[in-house]
Amino acid sequence: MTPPNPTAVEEAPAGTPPPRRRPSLRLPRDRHALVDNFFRFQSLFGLVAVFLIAIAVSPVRNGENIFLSSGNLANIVRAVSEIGIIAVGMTFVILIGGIDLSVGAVLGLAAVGSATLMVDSGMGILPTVLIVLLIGTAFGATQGAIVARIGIQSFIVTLAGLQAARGIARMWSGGLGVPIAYGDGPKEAPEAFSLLSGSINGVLPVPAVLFIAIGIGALLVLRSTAFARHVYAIGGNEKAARLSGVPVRRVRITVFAISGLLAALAGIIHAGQLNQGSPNDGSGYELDAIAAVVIGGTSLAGGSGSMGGTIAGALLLGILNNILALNNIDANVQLVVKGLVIVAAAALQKLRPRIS
Amino acid sequence: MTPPNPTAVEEAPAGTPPPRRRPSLRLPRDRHALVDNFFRFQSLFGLVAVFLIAIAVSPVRNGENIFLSSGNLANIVRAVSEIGIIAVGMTFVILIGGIDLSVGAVLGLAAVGSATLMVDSGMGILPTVLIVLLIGTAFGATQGAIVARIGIQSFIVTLAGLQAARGIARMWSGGLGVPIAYGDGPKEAPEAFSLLSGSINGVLPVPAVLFIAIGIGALLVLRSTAFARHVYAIGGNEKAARLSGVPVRRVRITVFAISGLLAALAGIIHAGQLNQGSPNDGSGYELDAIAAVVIGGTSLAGGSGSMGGTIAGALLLGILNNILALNNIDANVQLVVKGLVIVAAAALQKLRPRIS
Amino acid sequence: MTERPLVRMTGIGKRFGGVQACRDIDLTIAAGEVHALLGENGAGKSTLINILSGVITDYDGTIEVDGRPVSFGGPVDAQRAGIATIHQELDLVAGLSIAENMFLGREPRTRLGGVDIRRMRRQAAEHLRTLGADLDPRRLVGSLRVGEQQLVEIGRALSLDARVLIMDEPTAALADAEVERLFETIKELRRAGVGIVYISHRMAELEVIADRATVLRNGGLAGTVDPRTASRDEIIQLMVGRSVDALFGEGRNEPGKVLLDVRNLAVTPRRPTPGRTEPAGVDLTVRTGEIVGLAGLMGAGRTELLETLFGAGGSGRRSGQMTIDGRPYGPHGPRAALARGVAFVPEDRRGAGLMLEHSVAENVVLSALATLTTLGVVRRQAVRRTVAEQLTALAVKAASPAVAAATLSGGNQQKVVFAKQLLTQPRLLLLDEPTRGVDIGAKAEIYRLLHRLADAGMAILLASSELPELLSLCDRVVVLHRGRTVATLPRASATQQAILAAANGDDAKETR
Amino acid sequence: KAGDGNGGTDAAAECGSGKEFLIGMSQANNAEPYRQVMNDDVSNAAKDVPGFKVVVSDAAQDNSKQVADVENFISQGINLLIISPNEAKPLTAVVKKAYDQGIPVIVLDRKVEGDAYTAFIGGDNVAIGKAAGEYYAKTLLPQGGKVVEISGLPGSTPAAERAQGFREGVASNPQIQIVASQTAEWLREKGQSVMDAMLKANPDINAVYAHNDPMAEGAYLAAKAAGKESTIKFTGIDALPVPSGGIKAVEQGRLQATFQYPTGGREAIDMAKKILVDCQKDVPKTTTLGTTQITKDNAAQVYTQLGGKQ
Ligand SMILES: Nc1ncnc2c1ncn2[C@@H]1O[C@H](COP(=O)(O)OP(=O)(O)OP(=O)(O)O)[C@@H](O)[C@H]1O
Ligand SMILES: Nc1ncnc2c1ncn2[C@@H]1O[C@H](COP(=O)(O)OP(=O)(O)OP(=O)(O)O)[C@@H](O)[C@H]1O
Ligand SMILES: [Mg+2]
Ligand SMILES: [Mg+2]
Repeated sequence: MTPPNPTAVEEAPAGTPPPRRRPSLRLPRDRHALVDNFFRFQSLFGLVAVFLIAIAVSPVRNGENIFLSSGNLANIVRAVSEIGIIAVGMTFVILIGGIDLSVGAVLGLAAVGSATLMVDSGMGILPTVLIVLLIGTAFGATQGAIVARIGIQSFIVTLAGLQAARGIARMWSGGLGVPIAYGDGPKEAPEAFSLLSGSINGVLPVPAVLFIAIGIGALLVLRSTAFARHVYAIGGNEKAARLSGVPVRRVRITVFAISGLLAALAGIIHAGQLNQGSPNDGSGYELDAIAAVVIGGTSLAGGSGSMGGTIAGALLLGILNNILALNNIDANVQLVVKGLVIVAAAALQKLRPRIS
Repeated sequence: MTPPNPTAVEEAPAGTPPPRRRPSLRLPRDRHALVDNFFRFQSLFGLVAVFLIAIAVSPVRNGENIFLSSGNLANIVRAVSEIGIIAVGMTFVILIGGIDLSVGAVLGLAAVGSATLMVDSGMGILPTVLIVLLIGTAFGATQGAIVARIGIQSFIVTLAGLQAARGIARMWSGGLGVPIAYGDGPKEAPEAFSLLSGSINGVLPVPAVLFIAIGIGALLVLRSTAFARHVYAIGGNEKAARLSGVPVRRVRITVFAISGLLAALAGIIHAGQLNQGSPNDGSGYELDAIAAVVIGGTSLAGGSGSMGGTIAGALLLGILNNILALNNIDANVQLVVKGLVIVAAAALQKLRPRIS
Repeated sequence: MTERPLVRMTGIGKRFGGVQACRDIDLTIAAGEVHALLGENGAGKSTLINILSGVITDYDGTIEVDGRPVSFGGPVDAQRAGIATIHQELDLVAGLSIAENMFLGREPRTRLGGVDIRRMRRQAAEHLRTLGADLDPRRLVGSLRVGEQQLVEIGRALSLDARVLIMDEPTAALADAEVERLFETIKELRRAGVGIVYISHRMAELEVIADRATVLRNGGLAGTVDPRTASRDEIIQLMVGRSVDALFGEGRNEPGKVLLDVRNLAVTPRRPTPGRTEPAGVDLTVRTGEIVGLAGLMGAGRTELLETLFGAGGSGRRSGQMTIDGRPYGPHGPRAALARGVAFVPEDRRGAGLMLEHSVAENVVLSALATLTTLGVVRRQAVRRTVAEQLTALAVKAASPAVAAATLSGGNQQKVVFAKQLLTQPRLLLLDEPTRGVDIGAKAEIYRLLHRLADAGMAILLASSELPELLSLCDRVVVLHRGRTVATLPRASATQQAILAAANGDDAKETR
Repeated sequence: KAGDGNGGTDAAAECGSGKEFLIGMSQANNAEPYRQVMNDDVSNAAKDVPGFKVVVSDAAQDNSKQVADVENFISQGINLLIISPNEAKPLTAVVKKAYDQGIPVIVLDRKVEGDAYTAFIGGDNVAIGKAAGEYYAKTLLPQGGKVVEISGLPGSTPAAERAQGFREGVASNPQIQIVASQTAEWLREKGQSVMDAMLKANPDINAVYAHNDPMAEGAYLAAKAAGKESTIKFTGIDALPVPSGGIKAVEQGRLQATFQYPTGGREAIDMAKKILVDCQKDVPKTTTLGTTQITKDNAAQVYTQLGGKQ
C-alpha cells in the first residue's frame, strides 16, 4: 500500500479550475466561514463579559481600580491555578465522554504524598515529585483501565476512586495534615520546594505560570496531535473511531492517566503553596473543575469542546469569586449570585449557530 | 382516512408461516429468552451479593445475627430512605440523559422551610408540607425550564441551582439549624409532625415506609405510563423523540420538577427525623443518590435503566454503610472498601450478554 | 479477470442469538472485478462483509487473502491486509472536520510528530474532487448533508488505496449525478486491478456496474448470476424465492380535493447554518389520494422543505401561505403537525428515526401512544396487538418485537420508522427517501402500501433521489432547485430527461 | 507613594476614636454551626462599637480558598483581620503577609504557626475533652460502664484533641471502657445512622461521648427510636447559645451534659476595639478561654448569660 501521493494535487482532473500553488487558500471561504470563525471564540464571550463587569463594579481605592491592580490579577490566576490545572486534565476526560470525580481526592493524596515523602522519608524534591506524579498517573490509569476494559461508567469508577484515594490519603497521613518545614535538617523539606508559593519577579506567582504553561501546552496538543483527534473521535462517535482503527482503549486509559497526573501535579503545587499536605485537601475541587470545563463550552456528552474554553472557564470562575469578595458581598448572597452568573455564562455559549 | 389496513396480515407473501391468532406468543422462546429474563433482574445481583456477604461477616451475639435482626434491617431502610427518595427522582432525570446536582441543597432548603414555617410562622402541618413541596417543585421546574428552553447542560444549571438553593436556605435560617419543638404553644410544631421519626407498630420506620411506597409508585409509573415511554425516548434519541411527537420540553421540565418535588419531600422527612431544619443538611447527597441510580444499572447517557435498579442500588449502599459500621471498621478503611464494593457492584452489571 | 482470487471466504457462518445471519457461505473476490452482493433485507450481506472487514471477529469458516489464511483481530488488521470498507451506516465523527474524518486513525505526521494538517486537507480535497464533491475539507462533518457524508465515507475508503474495496449500499443516499461520478471512479479502480464488492438494492445500478453477482437468501447462498445477461425477474426470483409481480401499480384513482396547498413558501433562517437549503419560493399542492414526488439534486432543499412542512425545520421566519383543507397551517413543531394529521418519515433513520437501543415494539408505538393509553397508562395488550399487526403488515424481519432496533438489518429499520408514522393515521404523509436501503421485494410492498393508502384517501408527498421510483409511483413530480419550485410535471410529461433538466436549473436561467 | 497599599500605614498609627474601621473576618467554614455562631458573635459585638464595619468571608472548609479570602481582604485594605483558620500551617504564610503589612491580626479558635499575628484567642480542645472525661469518670459513670465515642471529621484537629483529652480524663476510672468509636463527621444525621449500627453491635452501652452536640443529638434520636433513650446517657461539646444548640438540649433533658467551646467572637471584637479605638499596644498575645460544664442545673442560666436567643 503506497501512501497517498502528496503531489496528486497537480494531477487534478481536467475541467477543474487552473492549477495553483497553495490549494488550501483557494478553498471556498464564504460568510459562513467568517461566522464560524467568530463563534469559534465564543467560549471567551463569558470571560470577557465577566471581566468587563468586574472592572465596572470593582471598588476603587485612592483612584486605583482594585480589581485591575496587578497584584489582584496575579492573585486571581494563582487562586485558580490548581483548579485550572485539574480542569485541563478533566477536559480530555470529558472530551471522550467521561468524567473524573477523583481529581480532588487525588490532589489530597498527592499533597499528603509530597509532604510525607519529603518530611518523613527525607527525600529530595526530584524523587518526591516523580513518585507523586507516578502515583497520580497510576491511579488515573487504573481507573481508566477499569472504565475501558470492564466498561463501567466512569462516573461510578471515579466516585469509588474518590473514596479510595481519600481513604488512602488519610491512612498515609494518619488523618492529620503533614506540615512542611523547610531546611536541611531531618524532617525538613528542601528550601527549593517553597518556590511553589513564590512569584517570578515578585509579580507572577509560580503556580499561575505553571497553569498557563500547562494550559498552552494542552491547547497545542489538542490542536495539533493525532492523539487529540482520537480523543474527539471517541467522544463524538466511538463506533466510528473503533472502525477507523483508533486504539480506543489505549486512548481512554491515557486520558484518565493524564487527568490523574495533572491532579497529582496540582496536589504538589497545593502542598507547596500551603506548606502542608492534608488528606482533606481538594474536597469538591472536582465540581469546580468540571464547571470550568463546561462553562468553557465543552459538552459533557463528549466529542466537542476546546482547551481555550476551559482556560477561559477557569479564569471566569476565579474572577467571579474575586469580584464578589472584593465587593464584600455576603457569603450566602455570593452563592446565589454565583449560580446565576454561571448559568448566564453558559447561556452565552448558546448563541452559537448549531449544527443539526 | 383509513388506518393502514389491518387485514394486510392475510396478504403476507406466500412462503411465510401460516396465519395465526396470537402472533406475539409464537415468537421464538428458547434458551436465549430464559437467559434474557434472568439478566433482566441483573440490577439485583449486586444487592443480593452484598446482602449475602453482610450476613456472612455480620457480628453475632447470643447466637443472633445482628445484621439480620429486624431492628437492624429496619434501620438500614430508614437510613437510606432520604437518599432513596431523592434517587427515585434522580432516576427520571438520568433517564432523559440529564443530571440533578441540586437535590442535596433543595433537601436543605426544604428542611429549613419546614422548620421555619411551622416553628416561626406557626403554620400547620398541611400548609407547611404543601408550601415546601411547592417550593421544591418550582425550583426543579425552573431548572428544567432553563435546561429545556435555553439548552444549557443540566450539570451546569443544577450546579448553579445547588449554590443558589444553599444560599437561600442559609439566608432564610440565618445560617443555623432551626430546632423543632413539639407542642401546642407558639414557636412549637404540631406533635403529629414527629410521626416522621416514629415507626409503624414499632417496627417499620415511617420514612422507610414512605421510601418503599414512593419507590413502588415510581416503578409502576415507569413500567406502564406513556409519560415513562416519553422519558425513555428522550434519553434514547431526543431528535427521534421530537419528530415522533413527544413533547420533549414539557417532559424535561416535568422530570426536573419531579426531582425537585421528591428532594423537598426528603427534606421534610429529614426535618421530621432530626427535629431540626438546618441549611447545610443534605450536602453531598446528590452524589450518593446518583451512585444509587448508576449502581442500579441506569446509564448516565440516558435512555436505559429501571426504577427497581435504583431501589436496589440505594439499599445496597445502605447495607454497605451498615455492615461496615456494625463491624466497627476504621473510617478510612471504610472509604477504601466502599469504593471497591461500588466498583464490584457495577461490574456485576456488566455480566449481561451484550448486543454486539 | 485474473485466476487467483484476492480473497476467498469459505464456509462462513455467523449466529446472533437466535438468528442465523450467515450460513455456510462461500465468496471469492478477484482482482479487477465488481462483485455484486444481493439479497433481501436481513439476508446477511452486511454481516458477511462485517466479517471480511474485521468488524465481527467470531465466526465460523475461513478467510484467505492472497491464498494465505487470515484472522483479523479488528478493522485495522483488515485495512492492513488491503481491505477497505464503506459501511452501510454512516459512521463519521460529527465534531471533526471532513479531512480529520478521512484520515482518522492514520493521520499523516509532521516531522515534529504533530498532525500534518495541510497535507491531510489537500489529500482529502483531492479524493473528494475525484468523486465530484467540491467540499471544503475543513467543514465539520456534522454540518454536512447525508449525501455529502456518504461521499466523505467513500472518499475515506478510496484514500486507503486498498486492493479490495467493499461498498455496502454506497449510493443509498446519493442522487444520480453523484452516482454517475462514483461509477466512473469504480471503473477506474477496476482498471487498476482493485477487487470490489458492491451491495445495492437498486437493480438498475447492478446492470451497469457489476461483473458478477452473488445472491444471498435467509443467511445462505442462493446462487451466482451474471447480472448483464440474467433478467431482472430471474435475479429477483433468486433473492426472494418467488417472483415479484408488477412492481408499480397502474390505474390510479382520480385524486380528490386539495389537501395541502403551499404558496410561495420561504424560510429566512434566524442564524446562518452552512449546508442547509431552506425553502426559497416553493409552490405545490397535494390532493387527497394523490402521490406527489419531490425531485432535485442533492442539496436542492427537498429535505428542508419536508422538515418545514412538519414543523421540524431550522429556526427562522416563515413567509408565504400554507393551508391544509383550506385552513391555514403553520406548525410550531412536530406535535402540532401530527395533530393536524401530518406525519413524516425522516431520511436519517438512525439519527432521527429510531431509538436504536430500544426495542422494536417501543419504537413502533411511540408516536401513537396517545391512542394506546387509558388515563396515561399504556394498555399492554393493545400495544402488543398493534405492534404485531404493524410488523406483519410491513413484513418486518425481527427475531421478536422485544429486540433492540439496532439489531435489525438496515432495510428493516427503515420499515420500523415507517410503521411508527403510519400508526398515527395521518392524512398527509411526508416521506424523505422512504425506500433507502429497502430491498426490492419490500420496496414493492411499500409501493403497494402507498398506493393502498392513497386509494384510501391519504395524501402523500415523497422526496426521492431515485428517478424511476418517482416516475412510476407519483401522479405528479415537483422539481426543486436551490429551494425553489422550478417545475411541476404531471405524470404524462414527467420523464427522466425533463426532471433532470429542471433539477439542473435549466428553466431557471437566471440562477445559473 | 499612595498606591502601594501599606505605605508605612502602620494600623496602630491610624488608631483613634471617631474613625471608620473595616474589619475582615475570615471564617473557615460557615456550614459548621459553631463557626456560624462565631460570625454572629463577631458581627453582633461589632454593632456596639461605633465605626466598626465587619465583612465576613466563608472559605467553605478549603485552605486555598481561605488564603484567597485573606488576600482579597488585603487588596481591599482592611484595618484589622480576624481569622478563624481552617488549618494552622496552610494559613500561616498569608496571615504573616497581612501582619507584615501592618494589619493587626486576631487569630480565633485555631492557631497559626510562628508569632506573626497580634493575638490568639481560643479554647483548648484537649482540656475540654479532658473535662468531659473527668465528668464521666467521677459524675456520670462512677461505677464504670461502656462508652461509645462518636467522633468528628477524621483528620480535623479538634476531633483528634477531643478524643485524646477524653481518654486522659477517663483514665482515672479503669472501669470505663470505650467499646467503639465511629466518625459521624460532625453531622447530626450521621450521628443518628452511626448510632443505629452501634446500638445493634453494642446493645448494652451506658453512655455516648460525642465530639459535638449535633452528633450527640443524632445519637439520642437513634436511641429513642430503639426505645433506649432513658437508659443511655449522652454528652456533647460546644454548648452553643442558640435554639438548636447543646445548652437547650441539656435544658430539655436530651443530653446529660455539654461542655462549652467558646467562640471567642465577642472577645475578638473587644480586643479589636482596644487595638483600633483605644490605641492599646500591648494586648495579650494569647488568651485561652476556659470551658463551662453545662448540666441541667446551670443550663438556663448559662444560656441567658451567653446572650442566647429565646
Ligand atoms: N448544517 C446543517 N445543520 C443541520 N442539519 C443539516 C445541516 N446540513 C444538512 N442537514 C440535514 O441534512 C439533511 C439534508 O441533506 P441531504 O443529504 O438529505 O440532502 P438531499 O436530500 O440530497 O438534498 P435535499 O436538500 O434536496 O433533500 C437534512 O436532514 C438536513 O436537516
Ligand atoms: N448485532 C446483531 N445482533 C443481533 N442480530 C443481528 C445483528 N446484526 C445483524 N443481525 C441480524 O442478522 C440478520 C442479517 O443482517 P444483515 O445486516 O447482515 O442484513 P443485510 O443483508 O445487510 O440487510 P440490509 O439489506 O437490510 O442491509 C438480520 O436478521 C439481523 O437482524
Ligand atoms: Mg445491510
Ligand atoms: Mg434529502
